[in-house]
Amino acid sequence: MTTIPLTGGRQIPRKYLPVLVTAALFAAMFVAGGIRYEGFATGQIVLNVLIDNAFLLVVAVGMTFVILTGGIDLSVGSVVALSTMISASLVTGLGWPPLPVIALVLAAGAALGFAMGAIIHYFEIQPFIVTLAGMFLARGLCYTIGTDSVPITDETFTAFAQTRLDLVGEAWISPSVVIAVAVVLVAAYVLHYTRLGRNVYALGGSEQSALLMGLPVARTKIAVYTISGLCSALGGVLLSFYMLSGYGLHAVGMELDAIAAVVIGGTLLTGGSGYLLGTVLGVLVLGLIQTMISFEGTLSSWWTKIFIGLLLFAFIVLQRLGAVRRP
Amino acid sequence: MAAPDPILRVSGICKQFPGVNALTDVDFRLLPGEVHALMGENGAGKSTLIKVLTGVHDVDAGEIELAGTRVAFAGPLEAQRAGISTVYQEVNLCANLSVAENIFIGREPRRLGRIRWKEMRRRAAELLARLELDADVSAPLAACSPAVQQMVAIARAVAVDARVLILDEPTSSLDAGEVAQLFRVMRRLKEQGIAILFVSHFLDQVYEISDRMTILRDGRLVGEYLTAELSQVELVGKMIGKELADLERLDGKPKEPNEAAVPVVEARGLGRAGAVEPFTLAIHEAEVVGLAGLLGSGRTEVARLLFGADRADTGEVVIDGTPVPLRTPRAATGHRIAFCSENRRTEGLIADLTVRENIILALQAARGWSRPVPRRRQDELVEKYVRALKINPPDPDHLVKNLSGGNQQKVLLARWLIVEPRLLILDEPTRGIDVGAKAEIQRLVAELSDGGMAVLFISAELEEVLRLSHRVAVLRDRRLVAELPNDADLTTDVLMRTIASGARS
Amino acid sequence: GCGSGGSSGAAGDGKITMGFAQVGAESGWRTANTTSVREAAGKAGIELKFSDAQQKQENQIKAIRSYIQQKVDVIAFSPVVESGWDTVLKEARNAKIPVILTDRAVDSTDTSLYKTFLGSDFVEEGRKAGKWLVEEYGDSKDPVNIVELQGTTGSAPANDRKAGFAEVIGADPKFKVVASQTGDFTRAKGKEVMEAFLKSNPDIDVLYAHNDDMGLGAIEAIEGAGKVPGKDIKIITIDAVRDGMRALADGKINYIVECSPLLGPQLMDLAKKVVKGEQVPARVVTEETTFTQEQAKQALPTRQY
Amino acid sequence: MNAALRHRLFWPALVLVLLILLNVLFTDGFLSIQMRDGHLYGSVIDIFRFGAPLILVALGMTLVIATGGIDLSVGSVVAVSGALSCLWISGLDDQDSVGGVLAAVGLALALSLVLGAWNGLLVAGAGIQPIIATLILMVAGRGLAQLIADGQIITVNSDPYKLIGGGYLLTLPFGVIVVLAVLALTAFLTRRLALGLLVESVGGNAEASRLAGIRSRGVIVMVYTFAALCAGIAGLMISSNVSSADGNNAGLWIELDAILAVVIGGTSLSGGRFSLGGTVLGALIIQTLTTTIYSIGVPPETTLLFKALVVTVVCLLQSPAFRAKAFRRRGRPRATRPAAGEKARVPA
Ligand SMILES: Nc1ncnc2c1ncn2[C@@H]1O[C@H](COP(=O)(O)OP(=O)(O)OP(=O)(O)O)[C@@H](O)[C@H]1O
Ligand SMILES: Nc1ncnc2c1ncn2[C@@H]1O[C@H](COP(=O)(O)OP(=O)(O)OP(=O)(O)O)[C@@H](O)[C@H]1O
Ligand SMILES: [Mg+2]
Ligand SMILES: [Mg+2]
Repeated sequence: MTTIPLTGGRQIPRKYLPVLVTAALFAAMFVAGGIRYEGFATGQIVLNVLIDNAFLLVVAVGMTFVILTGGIDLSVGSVVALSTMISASLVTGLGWPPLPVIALVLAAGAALGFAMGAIIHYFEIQPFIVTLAGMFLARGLCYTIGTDSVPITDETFTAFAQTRLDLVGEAWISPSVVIAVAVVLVAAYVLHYTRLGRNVYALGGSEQSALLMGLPVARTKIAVYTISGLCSALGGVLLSFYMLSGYGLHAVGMELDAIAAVVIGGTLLTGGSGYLLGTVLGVLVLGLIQTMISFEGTLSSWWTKIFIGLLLFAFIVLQRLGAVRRP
Repeated sequence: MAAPDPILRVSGICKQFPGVNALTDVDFRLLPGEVHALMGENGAGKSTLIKVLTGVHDVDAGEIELAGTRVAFAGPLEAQRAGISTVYQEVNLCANLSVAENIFIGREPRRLGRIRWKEMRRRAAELLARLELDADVSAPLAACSPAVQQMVAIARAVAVDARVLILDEPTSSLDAGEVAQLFRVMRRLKEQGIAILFVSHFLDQVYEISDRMTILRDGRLVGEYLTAELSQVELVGKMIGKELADLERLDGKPKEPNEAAVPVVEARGLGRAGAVEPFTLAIHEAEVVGLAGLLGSGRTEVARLLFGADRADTGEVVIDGTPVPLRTPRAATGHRIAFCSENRRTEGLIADLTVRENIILALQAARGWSRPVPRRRQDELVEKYVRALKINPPDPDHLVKNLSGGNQQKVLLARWLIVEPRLLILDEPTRGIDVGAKAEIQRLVAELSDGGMAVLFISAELEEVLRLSHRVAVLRDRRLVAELPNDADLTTDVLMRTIASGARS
Repeated sequence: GCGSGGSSGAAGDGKITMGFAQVGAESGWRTANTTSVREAAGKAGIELKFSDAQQKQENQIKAIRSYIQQKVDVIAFSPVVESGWDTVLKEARNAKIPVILTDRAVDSTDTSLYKTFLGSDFVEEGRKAGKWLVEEYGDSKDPVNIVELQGTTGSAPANDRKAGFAEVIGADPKFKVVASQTGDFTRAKGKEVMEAFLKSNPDIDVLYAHNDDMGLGAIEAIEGAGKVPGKDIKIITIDAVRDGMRALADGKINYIVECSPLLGPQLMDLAKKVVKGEQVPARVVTEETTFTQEQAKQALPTRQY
Repeated sequence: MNAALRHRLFWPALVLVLLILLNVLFTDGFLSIQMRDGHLYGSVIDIFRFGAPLILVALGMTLVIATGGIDLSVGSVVAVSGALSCLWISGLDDQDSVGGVLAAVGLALALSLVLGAWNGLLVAGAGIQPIIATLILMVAGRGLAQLIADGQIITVNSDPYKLIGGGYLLTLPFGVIVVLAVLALTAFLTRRLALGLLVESVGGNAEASRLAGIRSRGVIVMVYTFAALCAGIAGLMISSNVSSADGNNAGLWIELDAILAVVIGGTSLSGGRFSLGGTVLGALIIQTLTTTIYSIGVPPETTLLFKALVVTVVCLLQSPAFRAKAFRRRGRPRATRPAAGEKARVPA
């Protein structure tokens, strides 16, 4: 009853359906783009989407943890910006070596996430508001550090930014992609094979039940916001590789992109249901939409927005239909 | 028998909620190797005592001792670690997780920190097999009936090595076979020296399993008794504070309904793939039709189809001789069909609203948003049913989530009674309701049907079905297999046999 | 073949393809800039691939990367910020696609990454505004109370226009900036902030707004407070869009520093030269001027935007 | 006194008073209200006047949130509505004609209703999660606004139109009168009629509401439509206030402020109970905060820090859990406060 029969007699559990539909639609979009635009249907296009969105992917992984518990984290975009700003000002401004700086940035992101998680849990304040305050705070700290964009000229950073890892043929990826993929794998392992991960799902299913079942609710809740803070900081580090600059206006509105990616991937905002693979697909879909728009190449600024909206709409409606129609 | 030292002892416990004294100066002790029943009417404070014991609520005053040492648990987690395993009244599991996970979450079998899924499923299947439950352990819990969920919760509680096992109304949604199975498990645990605290409104069950009982009334201790030394009549008297005479049970069989009555609602070949096979069933004016069957036999599905809560794939519903499309509950309420769901927490009440708002909800929904029920009329209706059903506390502005389980059930019933339906579908209406209120509800159903209302009555208690129904429809494996008139020949035994054998015919 | 790339790639028919990565459409100024580029491309017979980054640098980088993938002949873009372009510009150079910067420079030390930079100088605009003020109050000895409406916090024009202005007036201590707040480059915010300024600072002599729109909003606030814009409070703005010029001609604004968005024709000329491989100057400054009230009256009828 | 202390709006109200006191310290005559040109003039009036659009948007948002949804598209609807009305007016021969302005207003509001119904249908009809359903319009709507205005800022010069956001009636800012009217209407619909009960019921438990016979889809479509209507009116106000429509910037991020206002006002984002009074109070706090930042001269670099601080303080003060812990820390014995102490909200 809980499975749908597919051809060939194999059974695919119903819970994987949203992710599968997303994957199928992504493939369809890719093919449609290939038919419409010259030079589109190459493997490098997908790799470019990954290269250009590695930081978003990492941030979205953290967001997935939070959303799975039924929470939300609006601070991620600002924490990304703050991370680039701290990295740039320490590396360029004070001449610190890169590794301690990166460690410091990760610690700062995790600490901010920890603080927000603790406030959310112990003072029973809604995550939306606490993380909105966190968003103001992190962005404000950026401006306090400086309002100008700070270039990063450090060799390690530039080397990392400009390294190309060649794959077969012409295809290549950046080291950031490797990091992002590693983060995804680790996160998927944590979610599916550790107690922390299962507690995250339980918390999303029902916080009250989780409490009565004797699960460590406080620890889990604080942990997911810490993880999200950490992922945002890491996303910020990747973004500073990508941009080689720190700037208070980086990543404005990235929280919405991250949330959209998670939700497009089939995760429920009410928590308790969803997969990391869906999030990866969500990020790829958003990236592919953008790629299609730049291949289109003739859209005015406003048609760009309308077109993004329409693609998003078509995608989500098809995904809904795909996920619901099967008996 | 020389009484051993109690494993759990509480003294002088007080617990107040805003406006309610839930517990006042309660003493209680639990001995190892006994089954101890906690008795009392709805709202007497049983669940609150359990929650105080396990650290869900803080105490205002009083002491708790576990094996001689004073304890104050900060939450269920700590209580669990100290060896107190609890099944709370409402099923408190995570519906999004699989059955196996719900049993093991928090103590999954691991190797080097990695959860061993296969091992976990194997153990879960074993455990359920011991409870004689045949469920797919990797299916999400949400796909299981309340009964299966209840069994899973019990399985979770007995899976650990606990010194104390607390079961708050575990049997309210189980059928006879499952209850027997549960009791077998409880007896085995008892032999191992585990202390079991048991709450139930079924007196027969309490007398079957318990050694000793503690009675609460209005949050106060009435006393502690050996089960063998207290008769049922005395027990009920102590619970409600007056003599049982007031509570005369409905006798025997219902009166014959008017033969010529027209069917109010008739299902013709109504069915839904995966839920129930097409069935035909007519319910007449002034008639109570009982639905009997095992767990998961499809009783709830029948009710939901008749109410339009699920869409039927085949067949039609005929009301007063004309086929009508019943695609939504709204359409059904438009034809004055009412449905009291078995799952009050997820499908019935709106926890954050008040008693008053919950009671008038269906009436208001039928009138639409632009025609509010006048305040005066609300007060009249709510007042009337709060009194008739003895909803406690009788404060219409109390939030429903703060009511005891049984009182919540009464609120749900009141919601549908005030719309004066022509067909009232009651799915397990007496679940979790104390003896007094249960008799009250049974009397009410009989009265309503005498007054011309058609009733579809679903209950896991066959006696209750027999006592109220004019006709009993029997379901088995999601098929309607028999329709039996409730004449002198129909007894619970006959019914049981039909349920057991019907499919083969 | 994949390797051929560069100037001869997509343009088999000899037509030049240009990829243009615009910042966004955040203001009327920007829209005029986009229109100018599009029209000029049409006239010059250049095929234009346009993309809108919605004010985000990462989007611009993505767009440029996709232009490289599409093998355009030349890439032009207006950087959202100065820093952080080296990586993607190197990719362009490796693909042998020349790059032209418009409107704003990048801070890269490696000047071989782009062919030329065409655009205005925001710091200079701030200086021009300051100079007018210094001249206007040349003879007076009284302190001059200035309020400043800044652009979006952190944005390049806001930072530079503030810096250039401060540099010039800083020489004379009688000029005092009594309040400075961001108005996000919009009329609504300009009005709201100005109202608050008017309440908390009774004597304001001069308003310096980082763009016309905020100035126009502030004019409404000033009128609402019962004062006469242009007389009781002198107003200096930057941009010279048509609404601003009209207010200037009406005497409500005192001085506007032009910041011209009409870069299209110059850009197309440069693009053709660059694709052909001709030498171009490393820096091309747009022709810009300043307007007093008198000049505005004359210029108004022929204003294009 | 004790009753006031326990009122759920006590703490937000306290914060508002504190903010106003802060202003009084920094600005002379902050509380003074004068008569100028036959209308009221002063900082307090300004707070109401500039806060009017936010209050409106937040009112609509309150109902959406009460159904357990969220509407991210209100900012775009603000922009669309302003752009359409200004486009229409700028095309009139006589921009001062009342009929023409009314037609523009009607047109803009009609389009807002359509956009709201679109959101509602996506949420209720197609079953798409609200945040993502309204994200579509949030992105595309701003494009639509710019498309209507052709990317330009449309300037109009119309006295009747100016009235909506910048004018005065009976000495009061017209916008404030509109807000009062919409507030009264909302209060009537929800508290006098039964809409409020149905909305709270759907937000509290959607499935149970369906089984009680509530047409939850209808209710949901209605609240999204209403939210868009409120946003449309706010859009008219914002564009009228500066006599121009700015498709790109009008109402930018107003959705976040509106949600913040709703939550500060005590409505839970998970749906259910809502409080209109709380929302108005929340919106006023946000607007006063903005005004405070301008008038006490917080440098732009630190405004966000200041905002973060105030938001955190409001939320902490409002949280019963925080107050309980803060009081306890001060060493008050628990036994003297028997009424508090419910640790987890667990139904029986
Ligand atoms: N969280 C709460 N807030 C306020 N009052 C509560 C709360 N929980 C329980 N109560 C009240 O405390 C009293 C005792 O409730 P309790 O749930 O312990 O009853 P019970 O004996 O378990 O009844 P039932 O047999 O119906 O389950 C009731 O009056 C109930 O309304
Ligand atoms: N073996 C099973 N596997 C999966 N789901 C089941 C199984 N048995 C029952 N269910 C689900 O449980 C729900 C309740 O079943 P049903 O309504 O048929 O039970 P019922 O006869 O009303 O019994 P009760 O109300 O006592 O649980 C249905 O939604 C059904 O899909
Ligand atoms: Mg109970
Ligand atoms: Mg059932």
